[in-house]
Amino acid sequence: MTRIHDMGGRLGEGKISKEDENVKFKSKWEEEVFSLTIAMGFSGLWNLDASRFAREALEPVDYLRFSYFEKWLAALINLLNENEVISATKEKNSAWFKKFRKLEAKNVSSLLERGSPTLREGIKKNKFEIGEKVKIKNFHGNEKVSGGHTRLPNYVKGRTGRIIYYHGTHVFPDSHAHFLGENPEPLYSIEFVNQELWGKHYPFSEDTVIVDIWENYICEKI
Amino acid sequence: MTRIHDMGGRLGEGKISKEDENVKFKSKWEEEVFSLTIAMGFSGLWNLDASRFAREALEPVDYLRFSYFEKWLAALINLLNENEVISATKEKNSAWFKKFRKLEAKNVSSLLERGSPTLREGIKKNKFEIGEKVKIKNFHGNEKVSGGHTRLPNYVKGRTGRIIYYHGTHVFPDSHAHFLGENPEPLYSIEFVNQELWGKHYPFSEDTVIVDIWENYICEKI
Amino acid sequence: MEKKNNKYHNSFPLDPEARVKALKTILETKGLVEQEALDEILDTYQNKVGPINGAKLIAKAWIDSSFKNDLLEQTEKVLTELNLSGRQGEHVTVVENTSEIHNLVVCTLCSCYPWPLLGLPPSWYKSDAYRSRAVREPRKVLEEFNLLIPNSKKVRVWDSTSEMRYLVLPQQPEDSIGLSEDELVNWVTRDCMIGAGIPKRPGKFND
Amino acid sequence: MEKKNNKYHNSFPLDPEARVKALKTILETKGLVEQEALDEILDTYQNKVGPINGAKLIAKAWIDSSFKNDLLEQTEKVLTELNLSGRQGEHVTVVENTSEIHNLVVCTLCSCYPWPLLGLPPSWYKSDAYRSRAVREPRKVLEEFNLLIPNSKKVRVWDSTSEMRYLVLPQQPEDSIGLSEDELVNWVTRDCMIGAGIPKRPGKFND
Repeated sequence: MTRIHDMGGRLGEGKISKEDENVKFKSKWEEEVFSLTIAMGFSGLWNLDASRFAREALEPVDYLRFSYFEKWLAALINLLNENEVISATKEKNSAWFKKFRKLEAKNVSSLLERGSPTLREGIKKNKFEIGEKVKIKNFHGNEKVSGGHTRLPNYVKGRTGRIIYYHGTHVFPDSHAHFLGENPEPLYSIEFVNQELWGKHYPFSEDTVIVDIWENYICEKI
Repeated sequence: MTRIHDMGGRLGEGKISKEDENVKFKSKWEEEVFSLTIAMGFSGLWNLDASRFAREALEPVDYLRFSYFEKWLAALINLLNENEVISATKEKNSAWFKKFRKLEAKNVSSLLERGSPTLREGIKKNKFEIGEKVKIKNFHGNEKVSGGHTRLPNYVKGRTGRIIYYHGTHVFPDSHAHFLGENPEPLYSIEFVNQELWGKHYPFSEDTVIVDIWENYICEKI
Repeated sequence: MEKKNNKYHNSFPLDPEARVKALKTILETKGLVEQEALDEILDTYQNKVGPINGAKLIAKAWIDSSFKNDLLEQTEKVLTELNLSGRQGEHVTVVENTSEIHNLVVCTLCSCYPWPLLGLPPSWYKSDAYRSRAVREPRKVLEEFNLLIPNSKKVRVWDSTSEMRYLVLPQQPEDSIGLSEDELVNWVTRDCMIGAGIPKRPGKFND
Repeated sequence: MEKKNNKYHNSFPLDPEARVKALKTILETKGLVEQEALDEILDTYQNKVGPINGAKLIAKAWIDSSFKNDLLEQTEKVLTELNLSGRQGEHVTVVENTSEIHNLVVCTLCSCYPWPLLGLPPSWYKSDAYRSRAVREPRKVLEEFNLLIPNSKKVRVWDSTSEMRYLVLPQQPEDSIGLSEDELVNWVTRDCMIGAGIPKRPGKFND
């Protein structure tokens, strides 16, 4: 079960086209979508994983034909609707307004500099060690929420790779995106030989792809 | 490695919309795309598997936004270009014109009634028997042609199912689509329990999906 | 053997009408297609071939158990004899709905469909929504066709990945028992032979 | 826990300009956003944060092997000290290009990118073509950036699926050896810190 955003390795795309890369925003509305999305991201109504999910849950045809900031806009509208922000009034929703954290200009730089680190030290002992070969689950998708957010790309499912980094325990997106808690999981960088991923057609036996993988996406030691 | 057409189980689609289903073609150009495609299909320049491949090889965004007959049109143009039909002239390409089989009106009904059966009796002994459980390859895609046509849906890769029919040896699309011969392979109908395909979220333990699978898409007996 | 990334030009049929017209003119000028053949093809799928072909089979199977048995066990022999074989129906398997099993047919990879028995597929059968959802959540899809499958029934979805085509043999409705074959034909809708419907008393609009 | 199929309305931003304007008006009227904060956000990513941040790190690493060692081994400590941490760069791993290995960074699932070090990603980094092809045929992709990787070199593609961000430490070009840190900064292009380029003598247009 995948969604349209999970496109690593998908066939059929053409050449990479490079526009004028010094233009950061093509129009004023793109600037506004960007800054509104970042500002509302600090409101406490949702988190980064939830907003990623809102983007990838767009209908496939929309996901492919929308421009980057059109996707952001569609996702922002969906998040606002889902949280009933548009329809809320101070009179009817005083509790709601109390918990809302409005981003003030004076806090912008410190909040952006702090960001949202996802490392949670020492929450869980890692089962696997650097250097070990592990097999990735032929994953059915988010195990708690049917059709939910997940960060395991389709192209490594059922494949075997070697652990090259252990990053400590990190917030688990499959849980966090749906407000079911951070449930931190050991996070590894796992290196896959390209011929394991794409088959014997891949002409360079040394080339690899490295993917960051949370421990419960891993099936077993090989 | 999949293409955009391989969408079984993909999340994110909305409700099924039913248009006026008594309208077979919405416009004259749809009628023309349909009849031209069928007519050219008898020309001998390509086969059904090749024309399926021409449709699925469209760029993903086009595949999703084109209407059904727009996809047929784009594929027909690509097939004609690939075979240099548009640029051919009787003077320069007399050999080409000799091998071209023009569909004549008087042959239409008999050709449509005959169709293109794909059963090739007794070419190869089947390795597996009805009732046996088999595991499907976690397939990298067409094994002869990198990025080529294949008819194994992504959602059964690496899954285990039970053989319920054996259909005899049939033309193998992965080979035929690329004019590498018919190479017939034993063809089975394999039944997969939905919880094996979609995980424990699927609420009905008896429900199944049956997929037609050629023998060399199968990994092993379980 | 390595395929070029850009073997196919990806063309947008911005104005499909004009494009088809130009294409047809070129092919006609070169003498590669003839209008009469095109007309004959269209006439076949617009007027000659349609769900009535399948409906007649189903009605006969309901009243003639020996025919039903042949239809299920020797499908291709029966269809050839009745002149119901042909393009996109060269190989056919008939799957029977029972009180324990409901069958539904889809083609997730394109839109394979038994043309000689049902004509050309309806638009919903070709839609991305049907192709992606029918295998993953068939009961929700069937609900959208106003078909509630009891929890006790097993749902079997047939994904037509090969040249084998599937035709659903629906259960005969209780209140149609005793009717003649000709009357029964009108109960058999196209959708019920795909598994996306059940036979309905004529007059009840279904498709 | 079952998610509704249609939790999200799928809206087409037919006129994104008008939609954003309406949305912003609503949020402002309700007192949920303030213009000054929006301006400050834009100012940050338009004027304050950009590839120059990363370039300075690379130039310093080239001339100071102890700094290079720290940058590779204690990346987050170095970045925090230099005030180069922050949103979309909370966790960073620096990967070094050598004569044996070429590194390339992608995010196949969205467009994760080390904002505090490189600013916002270029459009090609966010494109479906780059996201789908970089992991499957990195050498062909690099060719489109005029980068021919010798067969003897290993290509390693980093798919940023977690909150870990990746910065490529390119090899210092032979003909830049001996230059000052300030001069070297101009050799380091944005693309070469993604792995889609190599450092270039200033004046050679790259990005």
